[in-house]
Amino acid sequence: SGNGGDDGSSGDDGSSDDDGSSGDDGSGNGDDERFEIGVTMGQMDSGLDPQDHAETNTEIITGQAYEGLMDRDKVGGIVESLATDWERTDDGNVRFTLREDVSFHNGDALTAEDVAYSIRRIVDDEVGIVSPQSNDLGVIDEVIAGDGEVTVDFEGFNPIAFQLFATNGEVMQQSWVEENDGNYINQNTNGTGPFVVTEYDSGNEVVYEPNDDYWGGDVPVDELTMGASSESSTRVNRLLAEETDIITNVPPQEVSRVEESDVAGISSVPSARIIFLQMRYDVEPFSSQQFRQAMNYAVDVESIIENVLNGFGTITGQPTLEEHVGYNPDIDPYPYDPDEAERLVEESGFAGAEITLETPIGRYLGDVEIAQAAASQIDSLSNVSCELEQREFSSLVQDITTGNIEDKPHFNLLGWGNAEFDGSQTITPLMTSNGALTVLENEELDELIRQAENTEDADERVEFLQEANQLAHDLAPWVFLHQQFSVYGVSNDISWEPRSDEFIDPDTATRQ
Amino acid sequence: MVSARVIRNLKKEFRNSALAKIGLVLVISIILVATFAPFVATHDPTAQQLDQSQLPPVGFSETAERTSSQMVDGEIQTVTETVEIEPDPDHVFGTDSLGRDMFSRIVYGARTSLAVGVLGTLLAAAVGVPVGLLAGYHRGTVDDALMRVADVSLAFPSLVLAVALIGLWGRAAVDIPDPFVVAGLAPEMPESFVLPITVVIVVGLVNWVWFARVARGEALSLRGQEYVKASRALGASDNAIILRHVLPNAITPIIVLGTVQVAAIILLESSLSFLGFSGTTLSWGFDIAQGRDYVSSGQWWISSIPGFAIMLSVIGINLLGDWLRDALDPGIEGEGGAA
Amino acid sequence: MSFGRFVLKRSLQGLGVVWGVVTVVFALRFVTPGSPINAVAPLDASPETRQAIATELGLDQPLYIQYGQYLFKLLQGDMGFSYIRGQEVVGLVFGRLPATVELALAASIVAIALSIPLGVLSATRRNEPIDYGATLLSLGGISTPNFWLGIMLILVFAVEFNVFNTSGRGVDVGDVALSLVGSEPFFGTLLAWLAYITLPAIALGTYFMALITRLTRSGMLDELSKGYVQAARAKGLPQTLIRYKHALRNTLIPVITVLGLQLGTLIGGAVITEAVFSWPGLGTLVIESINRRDWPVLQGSLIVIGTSFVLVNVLVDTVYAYLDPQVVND
Amino acid sequence: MSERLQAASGAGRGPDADDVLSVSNLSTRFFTEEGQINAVESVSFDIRDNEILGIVGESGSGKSVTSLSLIDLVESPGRITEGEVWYRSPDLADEFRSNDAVSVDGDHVDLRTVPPRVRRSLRGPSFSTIFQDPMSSFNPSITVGEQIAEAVEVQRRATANPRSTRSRTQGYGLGQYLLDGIIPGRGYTSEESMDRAIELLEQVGIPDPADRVDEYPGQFSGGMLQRAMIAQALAGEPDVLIADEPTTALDVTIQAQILNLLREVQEERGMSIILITHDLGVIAEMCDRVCVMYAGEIVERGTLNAVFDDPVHPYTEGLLGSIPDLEDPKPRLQPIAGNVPGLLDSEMDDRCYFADRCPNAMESCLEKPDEIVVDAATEHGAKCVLAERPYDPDEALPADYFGGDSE
Amino acid sequence: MSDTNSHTDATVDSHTNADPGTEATAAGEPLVSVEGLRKYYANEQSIVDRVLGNEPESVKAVDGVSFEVAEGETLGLVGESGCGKSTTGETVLRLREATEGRITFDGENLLEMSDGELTQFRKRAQIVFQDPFSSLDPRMTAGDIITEGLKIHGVADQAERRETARDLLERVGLSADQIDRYPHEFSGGQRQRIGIARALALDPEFVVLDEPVSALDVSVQAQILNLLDDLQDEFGLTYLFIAHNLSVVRHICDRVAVMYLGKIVETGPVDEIFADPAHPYTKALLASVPRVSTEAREEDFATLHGDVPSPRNPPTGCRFHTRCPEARAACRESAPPDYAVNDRRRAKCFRNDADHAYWDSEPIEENARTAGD
Ligand SMILES: Nc1ncnc2c1ncn2[C@@H]1O[C@H](COP(=O)(O)OP(=O)(O)OP(=O)(O)O)[C@@H](O)[C@H]1O
Ligand SMILES: Nc1ncnc2c1ncn2[C@@H]1O[C@H](COP(=O)(O)OP(=O)(O)OP(=O)(O)O)[C@@H](O)[C@H]1O
Ligand SMILES: [Mg+2]
Ligand SMILES: [Mg+2]
Repeated sequence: SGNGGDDGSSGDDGSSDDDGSSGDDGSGNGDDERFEIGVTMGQMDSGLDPQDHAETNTEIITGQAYEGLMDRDKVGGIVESLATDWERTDDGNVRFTLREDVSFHNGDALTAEDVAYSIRRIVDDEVGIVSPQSNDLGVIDEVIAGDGEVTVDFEGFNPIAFQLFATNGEVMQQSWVEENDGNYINQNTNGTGPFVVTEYDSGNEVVYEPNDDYWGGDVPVDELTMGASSESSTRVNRLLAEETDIITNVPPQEVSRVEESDVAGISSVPSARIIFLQMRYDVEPFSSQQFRQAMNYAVDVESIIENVLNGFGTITGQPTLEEHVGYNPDIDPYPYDPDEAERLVEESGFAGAEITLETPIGRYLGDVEIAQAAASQIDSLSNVSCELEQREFSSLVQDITTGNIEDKPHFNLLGWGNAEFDGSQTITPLMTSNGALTVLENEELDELIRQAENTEDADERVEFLQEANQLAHDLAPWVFLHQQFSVYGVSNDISWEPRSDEFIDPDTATRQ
Repeated sequence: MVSARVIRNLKKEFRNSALAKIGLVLVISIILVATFAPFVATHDPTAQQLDQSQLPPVGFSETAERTSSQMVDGEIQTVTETVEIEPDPDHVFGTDSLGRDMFSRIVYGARTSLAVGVLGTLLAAAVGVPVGLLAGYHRGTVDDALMRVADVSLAFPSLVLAVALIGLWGRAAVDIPDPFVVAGLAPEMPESFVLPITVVIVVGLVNWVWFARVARGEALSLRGQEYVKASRALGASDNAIILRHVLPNAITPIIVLGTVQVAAIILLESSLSFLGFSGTTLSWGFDIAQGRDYVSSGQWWISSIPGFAIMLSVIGINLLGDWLRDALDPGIEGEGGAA
Repeated sequence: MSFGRFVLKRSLQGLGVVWGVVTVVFALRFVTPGSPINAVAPLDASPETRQAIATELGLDQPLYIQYGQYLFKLLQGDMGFSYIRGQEVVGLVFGRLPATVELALAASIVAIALSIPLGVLSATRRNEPIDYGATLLSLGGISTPNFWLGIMLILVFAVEFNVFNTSGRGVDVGDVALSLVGSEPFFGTLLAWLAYITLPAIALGTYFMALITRLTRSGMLDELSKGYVQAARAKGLPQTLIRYKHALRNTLIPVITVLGLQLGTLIGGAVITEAVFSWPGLGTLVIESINRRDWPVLQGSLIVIGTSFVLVNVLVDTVYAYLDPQVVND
Repeated sequence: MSERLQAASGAGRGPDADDVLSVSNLSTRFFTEEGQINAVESVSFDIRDNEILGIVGESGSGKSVTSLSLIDLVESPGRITEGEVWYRSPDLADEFRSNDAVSVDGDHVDLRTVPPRVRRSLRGPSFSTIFQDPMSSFNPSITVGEQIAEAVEVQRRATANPRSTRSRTQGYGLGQYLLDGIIPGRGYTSEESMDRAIELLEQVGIPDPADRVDEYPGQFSGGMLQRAMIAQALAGEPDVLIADEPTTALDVTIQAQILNLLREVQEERGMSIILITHDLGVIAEMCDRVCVMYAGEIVERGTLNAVFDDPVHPYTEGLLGSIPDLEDPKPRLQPIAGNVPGLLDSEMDDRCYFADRCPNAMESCLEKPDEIVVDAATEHGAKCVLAERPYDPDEALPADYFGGDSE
Repeated sequence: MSDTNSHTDATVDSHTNADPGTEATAAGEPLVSVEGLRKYYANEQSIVDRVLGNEPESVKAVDGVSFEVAEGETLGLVGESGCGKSTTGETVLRLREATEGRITFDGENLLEMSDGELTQFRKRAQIVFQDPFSSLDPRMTAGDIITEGLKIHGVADQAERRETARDLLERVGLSADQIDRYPHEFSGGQRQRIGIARALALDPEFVVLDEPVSALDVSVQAQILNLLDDLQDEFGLTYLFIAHNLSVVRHICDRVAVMYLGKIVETGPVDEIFADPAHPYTKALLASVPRVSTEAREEDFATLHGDVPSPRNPPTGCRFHTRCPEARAACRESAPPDYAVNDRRRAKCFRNDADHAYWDSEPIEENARTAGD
């Protein structure tokens, strides 16, 4: 890139041409400036190993350099990536045909062995690391590397195998992984993706340059910088001061400031994240279905969306989002009806209950404020009093994810991102008896899900899921709140459309 | 313990120093406001009125751009409208993002700040003063050990240590029933006051060493005083001497340090709650953190007003401390206090 | 005692304190509620990982052996491994240290450069307008929470007037120094650096400026009332020399001691300032580590912070002893 | 000779030619919050060539303030409210003769009327001072040699520069100081002044002066510091040396050394010394003439023999009677009853201030006595009615007249 | 309590006895007897010092002091600042722990007393300090200060104690109305009186007076000296009077001990010592005092040369040899023993031994000249 001043300006040996704006760009298509993109998120990654993490931010940062077999488009549709073709074999396994001529950043060609190794590294604790993503690809018996293809043998039938692979399963190079230790792998990349990491300042900033040999063709960006700022106002300020180009989670009250500014605008998209209040079915007063329903009537979700989120959200009434497989269009959200709520509380026999809502701080858009609003609305029922406890997300999540339901909070706010776009990926972990995060044990619901998982007929599966959603609505293990919108601030210098799965793909940005 | 001379000096300093007057007025107001918060506050500080959110303080009307969005055919459409927001005289300091009354939050925030400041200081003093006095009076190994502990303790910045300890121990808070509300005098106010007890404990633990150092230094110099020797010659035991002679004569710098510490701890508490390491939401630091996201969008009052509240109360306490120091330690300005 | 001996003694004492710091930090792991493994392993670690970590760290060993191992590794420059970030703690902590040092230095230099003349002026022009001004200013300075000041500075200077950067650390002093010899334009780099560092340095430095002003003022008043000042006047020494050579010098000695002790406050202040300005220093690392329960990193950071404190104080004492030999025999 | 006494005691009279310094009616007050303190009240005396004048009195009688007033070092809240300080300096007299604002009398100039900066420029080269506590009079963080060299430098620069420029900034401003700080090898003091400092230390009997110049005051013993202080005072080659209790902080053996040194120095250089002390023994050993101060006033004066052998004022008598005599141990001392009064203006009646402690107080003591000449030949004067007439028991004030609180 | 006011010289006999405790004379048995008392102040040694092998520096404040005080007499202890007078005084009362030596009080070994015995001893021996400012607790009233001892020992009830305090105030020349005043409301001399009243409250037999008048003005000093004299008569007190002012010592003491650098160099009756000092140091000390009389004028002080050496590192041999105008080479080599000058006086100087090798050794030249030259 940086071979400045070798044309035209002959005969000056002093290298001091400080006027760097003369056409010296090597890329040669008439552009006179480098195209640099800065992205500012809420938090940085926790290491660059794409298989050794489980949060969105790391996924975004590593996802610039690593790719999986399949990918998604802006609205969640499945598209090809390292695999050009995929099919179900007769025995229910899936087979991927690999793209040819893909090479890693170090120049080595991608092999089927690499892919197989990567999958094993994720799902098999014996291979490489113990990956926190081991459940994300389903239960896999065996991975077979063929000639230009890879076959994955699931235990039983996996109806959402392709959804899983479209979201998860970054591919790494076996030899590179084996030659380097964790410390190195977490600070360097060697993927196949559009960007190559050039500078890694842990927790602060990652700088990329385009991968010149990218199979997807020329990457239009000359330099990509990913940084983070946990304060939304800081992100907005950075955007408006033109220090960065894309920022995540613009808070509602800042939207107009961004919109009104000359330098940036708002780009938002309904995300795959649903926000709700979990109620544990096994403790009083939440053991009563009436009481749980009462809570749903007590919270004025519409008002919260309008006032706290400035409308950046849609009300929900079931665990599955509208865009996702299994959504039941017949379910209406609970209306706001405090009288009905009081009546149901009375009926439940838990009048006078005192409950505490636990909420994470700053994890979801407006989480504390939403929780405060919800708690105070519940509190204003004449026969329930509700307090709020704010907790650091990591410690709250530690409680939520403990294996034992007895150790979980009674009543807490949580958000769930379903990157697979499939209803089962929400209901299974969050509402079925064996779900890692469940607050409910209901045989009927378990059975519906089990049936959905076992049917090989996609339509039938949707029906089971819709039924499950109806049941979930009625059982009301949650106070159904809303679907979150991803609100991005985007500099006017670029044109970029956000994705609904919260992944950021600056390689699709263009200069404006 | 408070001799006539001390009182005279206090009065004299007070008469001559406008700053001392300001300080006293500020501190007394804060104490009154904090104590009688349920009567001073106009609203329940935690009660939300979402449709009344972000009202500016009285005297400031706001022209704000409000953008809202709607889903139209799966597309998000944003609408920006310019709204004129008039302050509501019912909310003198305006309301925050959830429509809670800022004035009442400031009033209750004073309670938290003061409670943490005073309790934390008392705790720190309760630990530090005896240790310091004993070490300074007896010297030797006890003293050596104390000084080493103090060295180590000083090596950790108090904010960092506090953050780490609270991070470790969690953010426990205790609910203390508000006697006024319980007695039915202010029924619409919160029934209990949330005291972030971990913060109090941590802040006390983090700051005890300052008291220990000062108490030790005083004890060290007082133990050589002839009246201490005289007392020993009369047959007084060491503990009696510490109680009767050393402590009373060391009390002045300890009190002065105490006021400084209250101020420092109020600042520390606000830093902690700003960073989210507190157990209560009724805190100025917390409000600043909450309002921070609104500063640049025009709702400056949500975080400015609590900031001023901190500043004023800390200024008040510092002025009080200066006054006490000047009055109780007349050596500083070179004018002898002796008659 | 000779100067060399004094330095040796003071260094050994410092080493003792560092040892204390390490011990306290080690103990932190055991006062954490829950198993010490929680302090090391990531939240979602599988039982196998936990076991592996436990064995690796020797958590199944008696405490004193663990402690010994910890010390031993530390001596070899090994502060452990962050399972949450998948990195060596040493790299992480020392990667962040320069940013904090840069910020703290910038803040103290500005604070000292402004406050000492102000304090002297205020003391020598006692009860004149400049004294009242300085007194009020310093009173405000020590009473303003620095995070709030930071927010207000960003609002005014970065958002409204857009003269400084809102946050981050785009350019560091190293870049500025390099630009002197390299191809980057020096002034451009310098300006860019200033655009980043000015606001955080002011936010962090204000408290110190105020504090030193107060200390200098009262110290000067104190010194100016002493016998040697009267004696210096009586021997006809020029005012300037009396103030600066005699009184200020003696004022600075306690001021520097206090500053050494207040270094902790400076670092504490840096933590929160970094949080406000997204400054990628140790402070943000500490907060991140606590929020993510990344104890190995937290421990490493605390050790580095504690050690720097001790180091600076040993240095201060050494400089003193050099300037004023009486200290050596004290 | 009797005019002398008159001149010194009377107001507004000009000084004599051999007076190096002549003070008349000097009053210094402190305006404190408790009220006005009359620390020095209408004090007049003169100091001649080549003599040692002693000022003696109990603690708080105003000795130090008197000496500070001479060199214009009284600080706020104190102020010289009245009086003249005539200093003999033909140079100054010439310079200001034509200036209406400045009183000039022959070779003498009234320092109270010259501009402050001129007064300031006299410190060091004209008047030097030795303070009571050598430990606190040296800056603990600067070497002894450097501090003496500074005094040498003041003198050097004073002789090198014309008075007009020197007095403006004393030849040294902040800019200069900063410049000297930045440029290495520069400073206020020079090599030569340091050499001179070594010489001076040698003269006052400090062993190994070349090594000791680089030591800090803390490394000197009290006696050596007092010597160093004398060396510093001599650096300016002053006309008048004011020694304010130069030996009070020292042990007798060291005190004897210092007193010897002062005496030698005085003889060698022919300067005039004002020796302030509360030790009558020191006065007796050292002084030619003596002034006894009580409550801000000079209550008795005269040649040493006159005052010590024939004291008139009961206060002087009392002082002498309070001292246990080494040669002749008396079974019982004859002390003065009561305590030294505070000098608060509001508490001082217009009477002889000593009346409340005086064993011979009479009704006429309720009026303020003027100074009365006892014996003109010995310049002996006293502010006491007993100088004129003997004590009359009939006129005695009743014992509890002053409230009886005085034991 | 004895009412003998025997300012007698007869007491000194016992001094020459090897064991003064057992063989007391009838005229005045030694109430206090001190033998070979040493008090070293060791520098605090931290671990680091020990690691570095830094030598513990000790100040030999009192280095082998023996004397005794007979009942009813006043023994003066004089010497220059820092020579160890206060240390001696305080160690004798066990306010500081002796490093070595033997102190007997009324026949009992003070250093071996149990806590209970010590408490009893405290009632019988008291101390008055030099500094009238620091010796009174500024936060207590005169009454509280005076009755503190009574309270500690549980003597009498509150009202009686107050009565005692009023009584004592009157005795020391203050007014009983001043009982509720704070120290700062008194002048220096008045404070010193309160300090004396405090010491007398427990009705002691022995009082250490540590420079009780040196901070006072001459006129007040004389008042206090008179008071002390009166009180001794009235209460039959025994005094150890510490001073550096020789004229005061001469005035009030019966016998005097002259200290130099932690050692007593000469003891004897006051008149004899002042008339004819047997130790060169005593002589020099006397010569240094400026006389008030006008006759002595003009003759130069016969002053000593140099400063008092540091007690951290005292000179070998006779400690005075570095300043002694009479010093000879022999003084450097060995420390002179306690020579009996006559049956009442002793002095640590070879000049009292006519046969000593001293007389044949070389004088130390530089000491001969007086200082100030
Ligand atoms: N700065 C001051 N402010 C108020 N009063 C003062 C000040 N300096 C001195 N005085 C008063 O002036 C009077 C005379 O004091 P001065 O120091 O001259 O006494 P002195 O004779 O030198 O006593 P000493 O022997 O104690 O040195 C005292 O009553 C003292 O209280
Ligand atoms: N607590 C202590 N620690 C160390 N050294 C001490 C201590 N107290 C006294 N000294 C030293 O012991 C020596 C004798 O001190 P002491 O107070 O007994 O002398 P002094 O004769 O009473 O002197 P002064 O006349 O000044 O009161 C001095 O050198 C002193 O510095
Ligand atoms: Mg004086
Ligand atoms: Mg003493």
